[in-house]
Amino acid sequence: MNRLNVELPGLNLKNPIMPASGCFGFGREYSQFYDLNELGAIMIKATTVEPRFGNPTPRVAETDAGMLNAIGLQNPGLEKVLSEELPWLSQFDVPIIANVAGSLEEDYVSVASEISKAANVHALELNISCPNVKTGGIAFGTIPEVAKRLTRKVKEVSKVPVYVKLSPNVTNIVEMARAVEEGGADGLTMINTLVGMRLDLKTGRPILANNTGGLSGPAIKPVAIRMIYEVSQAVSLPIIGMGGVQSAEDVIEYFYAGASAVAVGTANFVDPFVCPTIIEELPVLLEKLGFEHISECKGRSWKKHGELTYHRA
Amino acid sequence: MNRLNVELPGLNLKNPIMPASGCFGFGREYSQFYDLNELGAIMIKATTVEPRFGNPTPRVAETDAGMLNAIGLQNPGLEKVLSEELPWLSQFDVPIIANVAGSLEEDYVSVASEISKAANVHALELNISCPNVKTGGIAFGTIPEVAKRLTRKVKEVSKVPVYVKLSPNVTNIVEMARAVEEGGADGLTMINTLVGMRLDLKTGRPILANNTGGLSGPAIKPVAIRMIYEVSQAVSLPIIGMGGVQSAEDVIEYFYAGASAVAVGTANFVDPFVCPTIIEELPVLLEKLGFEHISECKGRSWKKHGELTYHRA
Amino acid sequence: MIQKELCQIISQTEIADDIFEITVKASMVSQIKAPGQFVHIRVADALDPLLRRPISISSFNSVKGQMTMIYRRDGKGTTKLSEMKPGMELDILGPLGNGFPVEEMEIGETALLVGGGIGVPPLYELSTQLIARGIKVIHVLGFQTESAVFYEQEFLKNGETYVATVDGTYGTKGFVTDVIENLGFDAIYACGPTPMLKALERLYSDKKMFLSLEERMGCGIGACFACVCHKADDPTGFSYKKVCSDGPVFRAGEVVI
Amino acid sequence: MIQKELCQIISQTEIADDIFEITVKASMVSQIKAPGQFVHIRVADALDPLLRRPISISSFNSVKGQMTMIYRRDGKGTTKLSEMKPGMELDILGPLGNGFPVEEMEIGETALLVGGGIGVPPLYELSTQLIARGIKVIHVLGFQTESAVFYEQEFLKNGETYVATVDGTYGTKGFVTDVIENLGFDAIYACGPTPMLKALERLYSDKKMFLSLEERMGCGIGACFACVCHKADDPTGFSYKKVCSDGPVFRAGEVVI
Ligand SMILES: Cc1cc2nc3c(=O)[nH]c(=O)nc-3n(C[C@H](O)[C@H](O)[C@H](O)COP(=O)(O)OP(=O)(O)OC[C@H]3O[C@@H](n4cnc5c(N)ncnc54)[C@H](O)[C@@H]3O)c2cc1C
Ligand SMILES: Cc1cc2nc3c(=O)[nH]c(=O)nc-3n(C[C@H](O)[C@H](O)[C@H](O)COP(=O)(O)OP(=O)(O)OC[C@H]3O[C@@H](n4cnc5c(N)ncnc54)[C@H](O)[C@@H]3O)c2cc1C
Ligand SMILES: Cc1cc2nc3c(=O)[nH]c(=O)nc-3n(C[C@H](O)[C@H](O)[C@H](O)COP(=O)(O)O)c2cc1C
Ligand SMILES: Cc1cc2nc3c(=O)[nH]c(=O)nc-3n(C[C@H](O)[C@H](O)[C@H](O)COP(=O)(O)O)c2cc1C
Ligand code: FES
Ligand code: FES
Repeated sequence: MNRLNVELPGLNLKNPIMPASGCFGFGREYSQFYDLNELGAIMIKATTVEPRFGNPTPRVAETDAGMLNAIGLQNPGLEKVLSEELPWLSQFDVPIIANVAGSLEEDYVSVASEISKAANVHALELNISCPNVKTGGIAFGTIPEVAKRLTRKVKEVSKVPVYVKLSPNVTNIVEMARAVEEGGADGLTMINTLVGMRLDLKTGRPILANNTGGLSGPAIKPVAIRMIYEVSQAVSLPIIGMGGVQSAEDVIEYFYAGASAVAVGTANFVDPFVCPTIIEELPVLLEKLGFEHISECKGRSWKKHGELTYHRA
Repeated sequence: MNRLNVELPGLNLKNPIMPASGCFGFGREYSQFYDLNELGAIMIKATTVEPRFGNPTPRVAETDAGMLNAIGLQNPGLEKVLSEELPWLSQFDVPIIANVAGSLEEDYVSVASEISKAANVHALELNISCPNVKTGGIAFGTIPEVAKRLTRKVKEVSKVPVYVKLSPNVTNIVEMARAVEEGGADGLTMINTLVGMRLDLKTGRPILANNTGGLSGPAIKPVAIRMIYEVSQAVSLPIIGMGGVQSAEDVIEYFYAGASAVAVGTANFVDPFVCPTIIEELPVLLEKLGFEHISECKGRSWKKHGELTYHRA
Repeated sequence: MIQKELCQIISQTEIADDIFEITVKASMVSQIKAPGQFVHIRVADALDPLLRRPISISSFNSVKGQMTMIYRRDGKGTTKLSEMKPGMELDILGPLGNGFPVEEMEIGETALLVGGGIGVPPLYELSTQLIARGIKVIHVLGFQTESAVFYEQEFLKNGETYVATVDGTYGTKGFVTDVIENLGFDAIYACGPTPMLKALERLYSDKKMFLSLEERMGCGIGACFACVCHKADDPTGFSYKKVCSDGPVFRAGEVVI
Repeated sequence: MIQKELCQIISQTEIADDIFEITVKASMVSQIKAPGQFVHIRVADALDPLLRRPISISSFNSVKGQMTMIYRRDGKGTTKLSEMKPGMELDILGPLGNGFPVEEMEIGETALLVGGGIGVPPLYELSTQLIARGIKVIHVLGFQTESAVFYEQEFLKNGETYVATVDGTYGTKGFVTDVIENLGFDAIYACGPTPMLKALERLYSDKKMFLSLEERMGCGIGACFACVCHKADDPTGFSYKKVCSDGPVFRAGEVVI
């Protein structure tokens, strides 16, 4: 019995576990450790029209139960992703979610229209929330109207469902979610990183060359859970949740909050086998908790008892 | 030689270390462990016009490198604070910073005008950022105009300098800081807690009876450092920084970011002696880093080298 | 006086499934006032986990300066604690709170000690002190299942002891309340899950009764207002009691449980 | 092939002030391709600290299946690491990256090995492999001060060894570059602080040279783009090399340091 398969717009997943964008490159490195076919899906590194080198180094810094990164969307550019990375990934029977980034509306639109044609790209993840790019970027992720407009533009050209990745650095996350829903988004992914900073004790200066960076890891999980809890009750879009996921227990907590699938980022750096390990442990944990299928966990934190699917325990 | 004394509006502090509001009650409990005279100041628990019981329990939950709380501003009310708590605290030669809270503008105004008359209250901390009170509360901390207006109203009645406590749950912290500066604030305290949530693995329900709570502890330090870094460059108000401070090193990092004093909250629960320990360790660390006085650390993260006071190391 | 002390672990043993008995050397033992007081344990000299864990003192020896705690390995903290070995040091804050009043009973009277699961441990020291004062004790201990039962022999040494298991794998099948019906006693001392305490309060409102409450804690010393409960005479008002510093033991009817 | 392995600690000793030598049993030793490769160590089976720490392999023994790392106790992670005892297990990811090419030299030629501080360790295995191939080695090791000096004797066994300390408390006063001036050699292999590597590249652009770079890392295997550097032939462009997977050793002039 498969307790883990889930259906999302454009995504027919054998399990709801996928590496988060930017924490798995384009899969090559982790394919040394295990068969990528084990994954539910793969969210590839952000792709922009032109190749990007990104920010100067240092680009990462450790924090308590988290890390800061300011990679700056380094990527080989649309052309190379289409000609090299995606074809390489096509050897695996795993749906790819392409993370689309840019500084201008046109950038997003051109990347989206092209990359969504690739056979193994089953969905797009609109990255309107990267905290590490100076130009424009921020507005897309913090002003509802701008986000809505961008979503609509991208929807017009995309051949596959569009998930919008929300930034947690906003006063009202529900407002942002509603806006992109109105913009025609097929789903949401949340959360991206919180903007944070660390200073060097000896020099007094920021550790990151970019000064600020995006905070990820277990430290942000309570914020992500809260936001998914709020958003999942306010909009009808499926949510791929992320933020500090390290274990099967974390995955269940995300489902309880209202997520329909879960992405794992930073934890890949701590344990390259974290995704397959979680996929292996989930059925055991579900059994222990008394669930037939992981979908039964969805939204338990807020559903009235009546709405809950039968629970053995 | 005193390396730690600092001067802030209304506050002449022997050292810049003080327990954060709500993490130290009104001092009685911690006075069992050490002489409160060792502290630079004390930020007492939020005071409201009427006594408040606060939220139902459970009110706290642990998270990775942090904790969630949803106390709900429980306090004995203005009258009792004036008649019992402040008089008790007056046995110590320590300036008190009174944390003022409420649901309506009038509430803040009445508490501020009364409590600022107390002899040992040297400053007010306007709590416009408590995430755990349903009514009104939120708006004060997230809408610049509302915050500015409240600040002005309180300034009109307060006999002592007013520090406004900023919420990190906003899109643009600088905008909030500027607003309260225009409102006449004498200083800022930041940050209050991030809104977060934890779910119970067994029940699927929120652990906190209030569902969501305020995230504090080391997990939020990078966010606090970043916000203080941004705000200290944008406004000319002194900042009392807080968020995950556990050690003398953390205190220095806050000064580097732009803080003029530092408050310690959650760490008091982990180690009741944390404040005196930090106060004891600071001079040693300053010596090691080559600073004559802690004030030399202030703003090093962003000051041009020319602006930096002489640094031996 | 409350102390924060690095206590050396003397011994640690798993006495039942996931139930551990840990004994430490601690000068704070001299400060213990009554059975039912607890300590707040920091299990890691790091951030994971961050907060202390409240655990009752199940017995102590003033001469040796040692105290024993019995806990269930459950989540992160108690799991880490269970991995610690004799000789290691443990950061303990205590003794905390107010325990069970043993002086409330007269010589010759009978005390009924009711414990549920991890509520059983503090009753052991209580039982020992009561019999030392010439009070007769009857113990009723409730557990989930046979493998979770512990300390039956120890309690038997002190007096009549009845065990109930929810699944009936050992002793009487059912809850402690099912056993109590047929017993005679003058006062009740209880510690265990809230439903159990509620049931006792409802069924034996006529009896003198002392209940030990459980609540999630922050500071453990009365400063953070995490663990408050309403006073029974003002169930919806502002007046309150703190489980950590006013409790954890309250006279039945004093607070809303 | 890169392995993630729980390696048993065989020994750990402080060989100089805050400098520790740790030896572990690891089957991944069979995968080591060249001196200068590194491992990524998880020092806590908990969240504190969260990330792995990159440490060079300073020597290894394929027969015994053991490898040795030498590190400086600095921050959170290395401090925790230094507290670990023989017998304990360490979560190690490795071997990682590309090391120093020993085959680039002919028998009879002289290799100058230049190390600065914690850049010295990987040179030891390199030195051993070079002399095994009949190549003459000269070592120039730079340290802050006398108490930080380590492995001088070990290097002496392999060949001429010069030590420089910044404060002059031991060996030549000054930097490694001050010592090198007077030496004759055919190629340079260096590992140490960036300023040192830059100086060498500037001063000996005519010589064959291999430099081991340091950069803050996330994944350590090439997936996160944390550790990139520009290629020298395209200093402001998009092309790049990853220190963790393309390096840490690069031919001088290959990347911008
Ligand atoms: C006054 C008092 C006395 C106690 N005495 C004992 C005892 O003698 N033996 C024993 O096994 N247990 C006792 N408990 C319960 C014990 O504190 C919890 O089982 C323990 O804190 C769980 O920690 P964990 O790391 O296993 O779980 P985690 O899930 O990691 O705990 C997460 C957080 O929730 C808190 N928490 C979780 N469960 C409880 C609970 N039931 N009560 C209070 N806080 C909780 C933890 O303290 C921690 O802050 C007592 C509780 C209180 C309040
Ligand atoms: C390829 C490579 C090989 C190395 N080999 C050695 C060696 O053989 N011996 C040795 O003593 N050191 C070596 N280092 C440096 C070593 O990785 C750091 O000293 C160590 O990570 C510091 O960790 P910490 O816990 O002491 O400091 P913390 O301040 O707690 O570290 C915080 C974060 O910053 C990173 N960091 C801090 N300093 C450095 C640094 N200098 N380089 C890279 N990351 C850093 C840590 O990895 C961690 O992610 C090497 C670094 C690299 C990149
Ligand atoms: C090194 C690094 C690079 C990242 N790059 C991207 C990216 O290119 N696009 C994106 O949408 N998110 C990116 N993220 C954010 C993650 O996808 C994820 O949303 C976030 O890290 C929270 O998940 P985690 O706590 O499991 O890491 C990156 C995160 C890290 C740590
Ligand atoms: C249990 C608890 C109660 C708090 N109560 C208050 C309060 O009454 N008023 C207030 O302004 N902040 C309150 N705070 C927020 C703290 O003052 C502080 O801003 C925050 O916890 C971050 O600091 P820390 O990480 O050191 O705890 C409370 C925090 C905690 C953990
Ligand atoms: S736990 Fe802090 S008041 Fe009781
Ligand atoms: S550390 Fe991740 S790419 Fe090098």
